[in-house]
Amino acid sequence: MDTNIWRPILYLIGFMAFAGINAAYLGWCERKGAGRIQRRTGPMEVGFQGLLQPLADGLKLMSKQLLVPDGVDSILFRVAPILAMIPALTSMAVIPFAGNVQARAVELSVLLIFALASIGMMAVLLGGWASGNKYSLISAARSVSQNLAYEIPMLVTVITIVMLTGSMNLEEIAAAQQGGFWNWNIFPVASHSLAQAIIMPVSFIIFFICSVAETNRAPFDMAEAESELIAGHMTEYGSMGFGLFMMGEYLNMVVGACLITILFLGGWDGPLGLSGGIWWFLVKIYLLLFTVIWVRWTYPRTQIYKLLNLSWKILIPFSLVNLLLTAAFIKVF
Amino acid sequence: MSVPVQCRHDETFVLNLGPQHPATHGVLRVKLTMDGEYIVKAEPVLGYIHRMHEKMAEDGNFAQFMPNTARMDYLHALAYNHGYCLAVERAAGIEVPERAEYIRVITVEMNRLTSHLLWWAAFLLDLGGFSPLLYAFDDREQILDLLERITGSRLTYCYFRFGGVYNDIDDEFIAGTYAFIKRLRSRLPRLYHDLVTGNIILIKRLKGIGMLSKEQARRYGCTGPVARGSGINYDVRKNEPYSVYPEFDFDVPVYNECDSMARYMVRMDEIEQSMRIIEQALDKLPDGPVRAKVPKILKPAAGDYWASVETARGNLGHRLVCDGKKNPYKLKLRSPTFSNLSCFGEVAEGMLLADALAFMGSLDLVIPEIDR
Amino acid sequence: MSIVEETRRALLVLFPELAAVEEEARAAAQAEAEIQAAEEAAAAEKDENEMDALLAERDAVRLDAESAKQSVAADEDNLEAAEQEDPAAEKKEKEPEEEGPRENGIVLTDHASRGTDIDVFCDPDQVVAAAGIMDEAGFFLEAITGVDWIKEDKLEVIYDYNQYGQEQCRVVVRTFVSRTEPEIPTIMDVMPSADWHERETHDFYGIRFTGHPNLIPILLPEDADFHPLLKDFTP
Amino acid sequence: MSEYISDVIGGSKSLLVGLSITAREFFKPVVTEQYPWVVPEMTERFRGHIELIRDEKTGKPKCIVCGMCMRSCPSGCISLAGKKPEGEKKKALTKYHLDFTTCSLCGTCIESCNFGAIQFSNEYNLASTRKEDYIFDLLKRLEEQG
Repeated sequence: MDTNIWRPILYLIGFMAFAGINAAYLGWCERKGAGRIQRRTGPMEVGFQGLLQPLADGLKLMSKQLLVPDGVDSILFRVAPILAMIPALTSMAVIPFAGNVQARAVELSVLLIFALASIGMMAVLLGGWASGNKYSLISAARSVSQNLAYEIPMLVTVITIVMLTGSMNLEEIAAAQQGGFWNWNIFPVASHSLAQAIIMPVSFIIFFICSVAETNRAPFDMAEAESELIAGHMTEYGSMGFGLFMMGEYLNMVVGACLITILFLGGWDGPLGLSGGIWWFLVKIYLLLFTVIWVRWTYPRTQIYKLLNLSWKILIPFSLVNLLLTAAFIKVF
Repeated sequence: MSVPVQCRHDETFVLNLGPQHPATHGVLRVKLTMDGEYIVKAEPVLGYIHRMHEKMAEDGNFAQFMPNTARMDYLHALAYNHGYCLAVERAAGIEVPERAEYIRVITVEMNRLTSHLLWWAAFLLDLGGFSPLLYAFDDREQILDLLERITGSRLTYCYFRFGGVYNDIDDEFIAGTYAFIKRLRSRLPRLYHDLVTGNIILIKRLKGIGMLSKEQARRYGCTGPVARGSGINYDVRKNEPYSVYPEFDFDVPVYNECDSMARYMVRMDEIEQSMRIIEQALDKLPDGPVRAKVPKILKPAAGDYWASVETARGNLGHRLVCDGKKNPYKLKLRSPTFSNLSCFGEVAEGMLLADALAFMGSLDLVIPEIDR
Repeated sequence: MSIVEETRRALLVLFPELAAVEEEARAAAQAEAEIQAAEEAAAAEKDENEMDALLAERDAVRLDAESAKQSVAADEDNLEAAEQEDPAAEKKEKEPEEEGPRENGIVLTDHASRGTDIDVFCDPDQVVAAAGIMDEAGFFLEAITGVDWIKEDKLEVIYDYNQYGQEQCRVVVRTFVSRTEPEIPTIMDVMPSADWHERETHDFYGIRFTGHPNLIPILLPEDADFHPLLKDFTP
Repeated sequence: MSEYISDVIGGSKSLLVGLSITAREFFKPVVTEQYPWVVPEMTERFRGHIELIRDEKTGKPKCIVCGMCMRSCPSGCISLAGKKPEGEKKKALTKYHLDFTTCSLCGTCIESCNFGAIQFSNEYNLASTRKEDYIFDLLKRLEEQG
């Protein structure tokens, strides 16, 4: 791996472009998908099937005045939306999209992503606190307790993966899963044992739920909760402040999906032993994203204490049991 | 979940929920004193769309108040039509032809269906579920199309007249109604019960939340599904039969759990009972005139009269005081949600904000009806 | 005993004179019934001597009944009140009289034509006691409202009670307060639901419910100092 | 403990059932109409604003300017005037204005008319940002339809 400085910078520019387009068209997909689930058409007027709608929305957001209301902490208020974007964008840098397609190879990339994800939570906290709005304040408090509760099962699950592959490097984790879905960590019947293959789907589900909760998506969108807290931490934001929060949210979703793909779904590996490549990676992450959207438009929202109960009473015990069993299986087989 | 509220007075803050808030379905404001996310004190503030309908009633003659009735509870407008007609008919001693009574029952029950469907949709929206809204609206739209066919309007009906209804129903309406009931029956188990009622998230959010005991319900004068969810078997259609309701075989769903889930289940069961009533009424529909001969200007004898009907939200009473002139001397509207909401302050104390909003949704508030 | 009758009996506590009259009337009726029984017993007995004795006894009982009746008649006020009650009820059923000042009392009304079953008219300071009786009997408060009788220069306050039982019984408690100084005690301590209803009535008619802790406008704007349902209100 | 396990298993099942239902709905055809492109047809009894009816024989409005509709209207939104032309017995309508901003479409005016001179129109496509646009000159409307 060369240490050329230009490589990460060019990648970063690519990620930024990707972030904008991704947020715009994932938003479009979400609206269309929600429309189809609800037996309506979704956006139709701007362009064919409303394809230009995201562009129109983006232009609208950019052309609006950046309003900083009276009584807000003006520095933190401006910092928060940026803070929502930066960690997500930075974590993209260590994600291996394919064999050698990675901005910067980092040995402890799994740890780095989790560290950055915790900063992402600060955006909601600061945005909520700085807004000086009581709903935003409640939202900030909620998001902290939620993130705290869900990082534990997530990390415990990651430890099982690390135990299986013996590495904290995302590229190595993905590389260890090459050669058909029977090698993937979600169902590692070939690379590990059948016993392991039975408990890993549970780990996958736990990790999936946690990543939905970490990215503040319905049914765990406690911080946003528009029917209770109006829009939570985003209540006072308009124009690109709101736009950055939204882009950050979608980018966080993408990072979450990338992580799941690498940790559980074999990264860029083709299923059934087909030759791998970046396209498989993209197919996998977008399938995961569609699932997240599908989940959002199916369930009602949970309630903050039920959400914490789910984490502390169900996800953490299950993930701990998984961890112990994995350790035992590694020792035995 | 009940966590005892213990806080210092200076640690609470006041949160104004509304008048513009997505969960208050209109312009209700609730002044909440909060300790973190727990509610220490809740105080509904009403009157943001108060229109003084009672004064308007005194101004015009009896018939001229008719369009106003539909504009209070816009979700169950025909029941308000019906209640006012009953009060005036009782005062003036007007007999209503049987066919008209049947048509009234059919349309009122269809309107009740729309009201419950919309409540269901909006309630799920309060809880953050979006898709059910559109499914319920799909069904509701079918009823509105049918009602538009005979009444000419879709929301604020002015269809009933003293001594009958504005015009007769036709065969296409009858066939359409049968078809609609068949359709709703086939959709209810899947799209309503499997998707929502059985959902673990919904159950966890509603079970044991918003406990309104039987005694509390009585002391606050709750009626309708709110009372029936607290184990009170009270339905004006059964307890104080009016129109041709005694001729139909239907049950009054009563749940004893006293929580939001019970109120939810009462309304879901009522949808089925309303469909039963409509079917029976269509089967038995007699021939004959739909309107009695009534003088254009009514002058009921002096005295005061009360008439109650069961709307989708409970017991709606009209107290009509006449002095022998052509306009009501006084018309008191007893709106069910006004009483139902009055328990909110007591019940919401110590609740979480999100639970309080779920409880508020389960009360099925229609603000114009509260404010009148 | 039907619920209407039960409630009527319970409400009689409000009107001790009426209750006394009724009690005595009932005693008289009972005495009459005793005579009847005695007569029948006499008819059964064929023995003449016994018959004579019985006749004497019957006379004695009759005398007793007579004296009971006389005691009723002696209480002039009571008698008047008793007479007032019955004709009022009849009048009410046949042709609704012009609403106006009425005597305190309880009237049974026809549900089919009126929508109510029991009509109670009492003094303003009795409404709390009435509410207590209704609360004990398991009634709930349907509404509180006023009527402005501007010609009589009076405000009527109407309390509607209803209950959840299968048998219908709607009770109206009404009273008059003066138009210039409208004051009436609150029934909020007995019926918490009265809170909002009383505030609403205060909004519309300006009736002050003394003892109400929070008598601020509920439907009208916070700073409203007018009472729109008064007949002489002009916006 | 058994409750805990049944919660986890039953709960997961209910969530899967929910997903399967929305997935099935996803592939069903849409039920909405694209409004301005697909125009709904109003039913016969649809209550649009009122309109005057032409007398087929004379070609003039049936209205005889009795003013019953004006008096019966709860919100006083009808104003009309008429005068007797030279050499005719009946009054002729010269002005018939409907203030649609206050009209509640109750139908009282139509019922009060003893001559069947007004009816509900099928007009539903009414949108404007100006109040004056809702004061309809029904007489002019009748002539334009002519």
